[in-house]
Amino acid sequence: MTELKAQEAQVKAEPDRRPVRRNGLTHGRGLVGVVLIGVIVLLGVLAPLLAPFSPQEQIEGANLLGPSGTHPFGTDEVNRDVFSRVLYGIRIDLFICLIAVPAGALLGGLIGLVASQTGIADVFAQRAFDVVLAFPPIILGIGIAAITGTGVLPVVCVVIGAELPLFGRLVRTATLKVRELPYVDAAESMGASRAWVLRKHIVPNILDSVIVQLALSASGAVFILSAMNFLGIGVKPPEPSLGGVLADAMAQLGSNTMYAVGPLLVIVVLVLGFQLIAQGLLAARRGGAS
Amino acid sequence: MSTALSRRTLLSGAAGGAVLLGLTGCASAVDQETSGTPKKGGTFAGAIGTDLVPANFYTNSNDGVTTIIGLVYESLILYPNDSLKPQARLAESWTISDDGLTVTLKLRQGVKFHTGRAFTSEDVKFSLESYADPKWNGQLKSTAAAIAAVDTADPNTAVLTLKHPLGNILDLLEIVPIVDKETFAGIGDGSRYVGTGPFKFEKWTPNARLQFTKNAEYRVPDRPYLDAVDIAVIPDATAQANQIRSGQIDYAYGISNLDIERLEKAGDITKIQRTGAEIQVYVAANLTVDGLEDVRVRQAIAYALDRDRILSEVFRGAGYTASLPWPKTSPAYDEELNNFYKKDVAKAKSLLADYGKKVPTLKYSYQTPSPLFQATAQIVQANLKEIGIDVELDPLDPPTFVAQLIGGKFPGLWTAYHSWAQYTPSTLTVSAYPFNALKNSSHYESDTYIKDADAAWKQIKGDSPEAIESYRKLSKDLLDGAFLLEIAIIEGRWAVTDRVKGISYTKRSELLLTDAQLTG
Amino acid sequence: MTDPVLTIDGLSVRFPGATAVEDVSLALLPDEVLAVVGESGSGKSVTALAVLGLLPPGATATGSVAFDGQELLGLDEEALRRVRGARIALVFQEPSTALNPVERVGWQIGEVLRAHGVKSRQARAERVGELLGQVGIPPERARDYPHQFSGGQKQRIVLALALAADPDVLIADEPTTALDVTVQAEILALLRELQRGRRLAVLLITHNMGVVADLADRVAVMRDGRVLETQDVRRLFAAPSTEYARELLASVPRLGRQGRAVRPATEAAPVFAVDDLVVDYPGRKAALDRITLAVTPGEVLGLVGESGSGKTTLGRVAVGRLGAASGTVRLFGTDLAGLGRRELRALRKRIGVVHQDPAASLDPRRTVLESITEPLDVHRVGTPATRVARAEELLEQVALGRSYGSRLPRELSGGQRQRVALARALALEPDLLLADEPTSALDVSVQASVLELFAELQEAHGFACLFISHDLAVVNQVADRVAVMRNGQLVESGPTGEVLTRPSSAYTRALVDSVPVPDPDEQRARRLPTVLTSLKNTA
Amino acid sequence: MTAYLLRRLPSLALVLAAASVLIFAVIRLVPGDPATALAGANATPEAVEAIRAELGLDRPWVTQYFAWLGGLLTFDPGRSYLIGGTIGSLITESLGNTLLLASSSLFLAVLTALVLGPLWAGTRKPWLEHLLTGINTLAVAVPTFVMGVALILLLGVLVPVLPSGGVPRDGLLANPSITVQYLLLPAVCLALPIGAVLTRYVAESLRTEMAQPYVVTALAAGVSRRRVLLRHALRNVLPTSLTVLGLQTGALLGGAVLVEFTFSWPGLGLLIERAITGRDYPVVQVLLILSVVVFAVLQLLTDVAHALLDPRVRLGGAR
Repeated sequence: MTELKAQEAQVKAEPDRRPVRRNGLTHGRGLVGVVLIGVIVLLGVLAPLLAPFSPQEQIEGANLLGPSGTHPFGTDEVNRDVFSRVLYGIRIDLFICLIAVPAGALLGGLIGLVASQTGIADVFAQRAFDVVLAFPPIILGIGIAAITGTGVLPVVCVVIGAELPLFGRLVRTATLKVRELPYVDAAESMGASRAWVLRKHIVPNILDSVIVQLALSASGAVFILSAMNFLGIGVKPPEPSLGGVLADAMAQLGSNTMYAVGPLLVIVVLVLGFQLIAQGLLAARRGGAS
Repeated sequence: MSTALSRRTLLSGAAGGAVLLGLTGCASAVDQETSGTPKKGGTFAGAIGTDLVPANFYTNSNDGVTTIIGLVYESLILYPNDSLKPQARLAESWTISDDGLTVTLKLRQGVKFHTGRAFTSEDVKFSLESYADPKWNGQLKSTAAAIAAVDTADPNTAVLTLKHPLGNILDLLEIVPIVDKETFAGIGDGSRYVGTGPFKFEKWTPNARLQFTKNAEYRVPDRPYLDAVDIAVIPDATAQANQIRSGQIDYAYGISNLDIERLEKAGDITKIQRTGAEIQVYVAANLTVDGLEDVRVRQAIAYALDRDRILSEVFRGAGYTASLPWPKTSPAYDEELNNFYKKDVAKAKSLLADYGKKVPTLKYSYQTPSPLFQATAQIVQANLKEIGIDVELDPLDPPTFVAQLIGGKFPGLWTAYHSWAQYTPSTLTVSAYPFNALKNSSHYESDTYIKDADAAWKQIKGDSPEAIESYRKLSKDLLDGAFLLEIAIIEGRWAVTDRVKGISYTKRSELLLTDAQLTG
Repeated sequence: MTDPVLTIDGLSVRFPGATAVEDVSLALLPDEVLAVVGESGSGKSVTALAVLGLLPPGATATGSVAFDGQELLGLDEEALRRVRGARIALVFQEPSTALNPVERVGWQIGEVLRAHGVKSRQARAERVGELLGQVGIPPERARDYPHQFSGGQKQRIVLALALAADPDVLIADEPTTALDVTVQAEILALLRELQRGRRLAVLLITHNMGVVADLADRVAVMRDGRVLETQDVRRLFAAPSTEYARELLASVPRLGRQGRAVRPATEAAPVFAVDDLVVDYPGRKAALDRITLAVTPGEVLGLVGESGSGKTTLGRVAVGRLGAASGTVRLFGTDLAGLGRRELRALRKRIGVVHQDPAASLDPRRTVLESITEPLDVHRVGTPATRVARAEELLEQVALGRSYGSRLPRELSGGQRQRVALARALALEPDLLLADEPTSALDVSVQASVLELFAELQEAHGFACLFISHDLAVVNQVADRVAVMRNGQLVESGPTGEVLTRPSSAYTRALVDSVPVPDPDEQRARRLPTVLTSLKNTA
Repeated sequence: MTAYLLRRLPSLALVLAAASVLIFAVIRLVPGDPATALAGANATPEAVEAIRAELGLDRPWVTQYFAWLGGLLTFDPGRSYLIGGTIGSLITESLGNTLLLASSSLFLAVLTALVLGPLWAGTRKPWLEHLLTGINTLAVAVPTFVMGVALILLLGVLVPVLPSGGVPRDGLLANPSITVQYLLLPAVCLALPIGAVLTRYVAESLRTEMAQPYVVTALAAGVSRRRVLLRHALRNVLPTSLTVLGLQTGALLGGAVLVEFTFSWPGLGLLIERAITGRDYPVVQVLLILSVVVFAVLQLLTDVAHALLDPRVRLGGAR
């Protein structure tokens, strides 16, 4: 039994059960992403404490002021403090992400799982995804907003609509891939039922890809929802949203530059942060696999 | 190619276009008018914010249409900007019979359409009939429909027989452009516009530009001075501002008042404030909505509005606050009545106290995308909060907004512009949908209002003392009913560069370039 | 004695956090074949890459590598490039990936010529034709793509590519490992011919002692990054000087040797039987063609054949994963045709399965204990506590110990994983074990211990076994009876000793003859042309 | 290959048919119809009814659908309600602008990917790798419209060297050097995310390829690293990169709407936005079906191109 001794040294003593999520987020890019998102989330959560004004308070005489000590980003066209509006805008954006992305993931994932199990459902789901994917999300957004009117609802719908096929396809292909693996074959050969294989092998093993996609989707969702708010088909005024504040700022570029720069920076940091988290997780998963 | 872009091409291109910046603005401070001889020739380059919608030809509702009508067409008579005293245009003279049922128009002779065909009384008949067709949705179509017949026996005289006296018949003659029957179909699809005006329609490129050339056969000798007019469609206000600043365009219809202020201060442009072509911004209420059925609530709202702030911050002072629709140029204008509602929170609150109940949260609709309505709505929302009324904003896209306006289906309050108060006052109450006494968007029903509106409409002479008295009654009705609360009367602004002289406009904001010249 | 062409002196290669090669010294003489043998992780391939300066980024090499007196370590990229191919060439293990899949093979060989100064397209084309001819590929096939060639042909092309610029030294890294035995025999013959003809010095890296016996003049034994001994090939096989080399040689299963005691054939009803079985894959010719075969209780049936012979397909039929197009399949006496899912599951309870790849056949997220209890969980045998107890008992039986229960598969070595897989397969006390190439991914010494364990367990539990393998020697060691398959057909079957020593069919004979014997003298005596003639007979 | 195409066609037709029904139905769910949109804020109900009759909107949906479908199949999609003119000429006009924008973006993106991809994969300088990674991440992540606003702010307002929107007055063809200036910002904006995704894909695939045995074989035979990277490996990466590009071209349509909106570029994106808000059914329908067709055809084309570039698919898996 020479080999037992020989290999013993290479084997780690402590089992490390959640390496991907942990390793992905504690180093390098993933860590930067977590910090960026953390800061923004904190700004959003603490907005009531941090914001010097109410986001809807119209301050008398403060029409389109430039940046100053009292108004770090200046004031807007109806005399509100842009800084406070940006802080509160983070909340609504994150809130939509928090609702829509998991919803899209769950729905898409379920459809993907069902599709991977039966041939007819698969063909149907694939074509349906094709059709949905053929419409750019922004056009979808304009269309849905025309039906439902502006508001949070169409934004949530569009984000879900955009994410759903992504998760559906991801889960489907990942499931089909995992199903071909010998350990699933082994389980089936020993008489395990479909449900057993799905629950015990497939779902746990595709979870990592789903989590990476969650981070990517969050980034994409911030894009879509701020674009819709930017186009004026999202959150209704006077509720502040990042895209909405940016859109309002577009008309005032000449008067107050910071008005646009504030929301712009936050959006960039958000999408970038989620993107970095996704990259970190992905790198960790690849590292873990090799 | 894009990447191989050399520094030189970039710079030369810049000199040709974008980076001229303030150069033209600085160089053209010479006052051309003193030099005597007008400068001829040149292409007038301008920009408008909304493109032509051919089906809206008679509705006066967008920049494309008003530009075409102003340049290509002429009406029978013309009001000066500051009054309702008709001037000759295609009609040399006109008489209204004492019973008010016959209007005789002597037409100008020797006028030719751009096709070369002579203008006759047949064209008057055709133009008025077209205007009355409901599918064209002309604002005064009820007035036009009240014309029983047009006698065209003499090609140089048109005799209109009316079903009943029409106090605003001259408004109609001022508004209706005289169109060419033979090419009329071209108007519907935007392919051909033939009129008798100073410029010929050349070409429309949807979403991009309108092009016109000089009509060398124009009835006024030596006019127009310009060789051609080229109007670009630039929906983005900032882009328009940048283009006029860099001298790429000389005229901009769609820059925000704020940008106009800024550019004017920098010496890049001058503004043309269209007094006489006023529009009104208002808040109106749907009386079938819970809470708004009570006049005290509506009056409370009227007292809560901070009209001064909206005028100065949103519209940058382009106009004056108002309680009634009539502009200062209107015979119905009455300063005292116009100042009836002033911001008075205490009074508003006491009215609400009289009402006794809590006003439920009101929906407040406005049309998107419009930064001005959005800002107005948000200020109004803050104003109403002050007196304890909660309001939820309800931005709607244009078709939905219009559908609700026409159907009277707004779920609460709404804000929009209206127009037509710069004409004979009765024109407003019989035509503008929000005001229509018989059936309006507010579902306001009042026998007195119906009676007074009808009486005003049927005045034979629109500016007689009796007429003025009838307008006063109408004004009282409006203030008492408080279903439509005026905020301000807005005089729209155009931005032009200093090298442009002689631009004018009609009461419908149609662009007139008959006397315009490009100096410098 | 002549001077060595290639001298490796005190070479060490370090990766971040690990040392792959430590203080290796080797000298390759002109016109000789020096074999470097060792198991996986011994550092033999890394040594080869280090010689050509092709180590992956992050690895550092120290010591000295001299070619013809010129130091290669630390040479700049361009100078190294001129050495590569022109002086020292490399042939790789996997012919299917060693060629660029989207380029014509002629172009790929041409690229080497171009890199070494053959400018004219015409000249290159001519030379490519010549080279292909030398390795036995028709020159006109230069315009074909790699996927249009068989595995053996690809390896020939790789050889032509490596030798295009006329090198003095050829480093052959496991040149025949991925090939079927009969093809391996041809490539070995070709290698020998080329080596002789060109007077090449060959550094042959392999784990296969038979190949060593066939080709090598001298042998260096490596382990854990070090060279343990360097010997003349005959001396090594006769009298290895280190314990490790002795163990290694002892682990190699041999054909002629008697495997196990032949059990008397029982008359009991077979646990698994197919009769006139035909299986189709859509769009292809029959995967299995009229097979009749049976496994009796307690018997180990070895199923041998080259790739594409249909042996794995038959394995899938056995567990009810594939249906028959015609013929019958009986499992424990029950006809599988028309069985419902539930009945099938009940039958599967009596089968254990061990897969080829121990790395992939265990769910990476489940602990060893969870993996072993899975069959018990699936069939709801006992309580959770008794299942754990049973799993721990099994762990003891496969010589791992209960402490391994909490580990994850990636914390185990290949051999350990295969033991876990074996434990899992035995959890339900199956009557039939299906073992599909259970040791082919393992090193020889590990393979030996796993086979030993398998024999012990089979003895103890008495299960019948369908043992699928391409390795005749392994089958010889474990099986009572052997069935030989080729192209979906059963060539012959019978008692192991009989079939593998006195085959009745020409194909089986060719197979047996192609297996290189790990004994230099015997191998050199029996190798070609015997093999070639027997092959021709089967064609 | 022909058989492959034939196999794909039925599912393509199915997707298009489903999409056409979906588009037609959904558009009619939208409150407010073209008549109200046309009538404007001062209209009366009678006028709206008159317009509705004029446009044929009072006919049953099924009749309208088949009339539309018939028009589509005979390449006569009808006239725009709102804008006037035939849809054909309207789309041609906008299509030209969008095509110019899209093709310049695509060109920029592909060029970037082909230059930076190999550089990124091939570099052994850590600082360069980090720099490229950083830029790439930023370019992938930042939404087009945010980038647009930033570019306008920077180059149009703060340091005004480029026009911040619109098209040159004399059309796009009159003066190329001016057109380029107008085109530059929107094209860069649209190209950035696509170029970034493509660059990353090319770089990562190249890195994977560079670890393949055939690369080691070529290197060991003395072919230079540079040539292996730029010729052998790149050639392997191309087929799948093309598929990625195909998918990105689909995303280009969506990006174009935002970019055209941000830069007032009068292309299909602005047209569809205007048509939807104006309930211009004929235009919306045709544009949506067009985008589905373009997307589907692009998928098909990339698959075909993929097959053509990969001899394993092209010649079949003979072995």
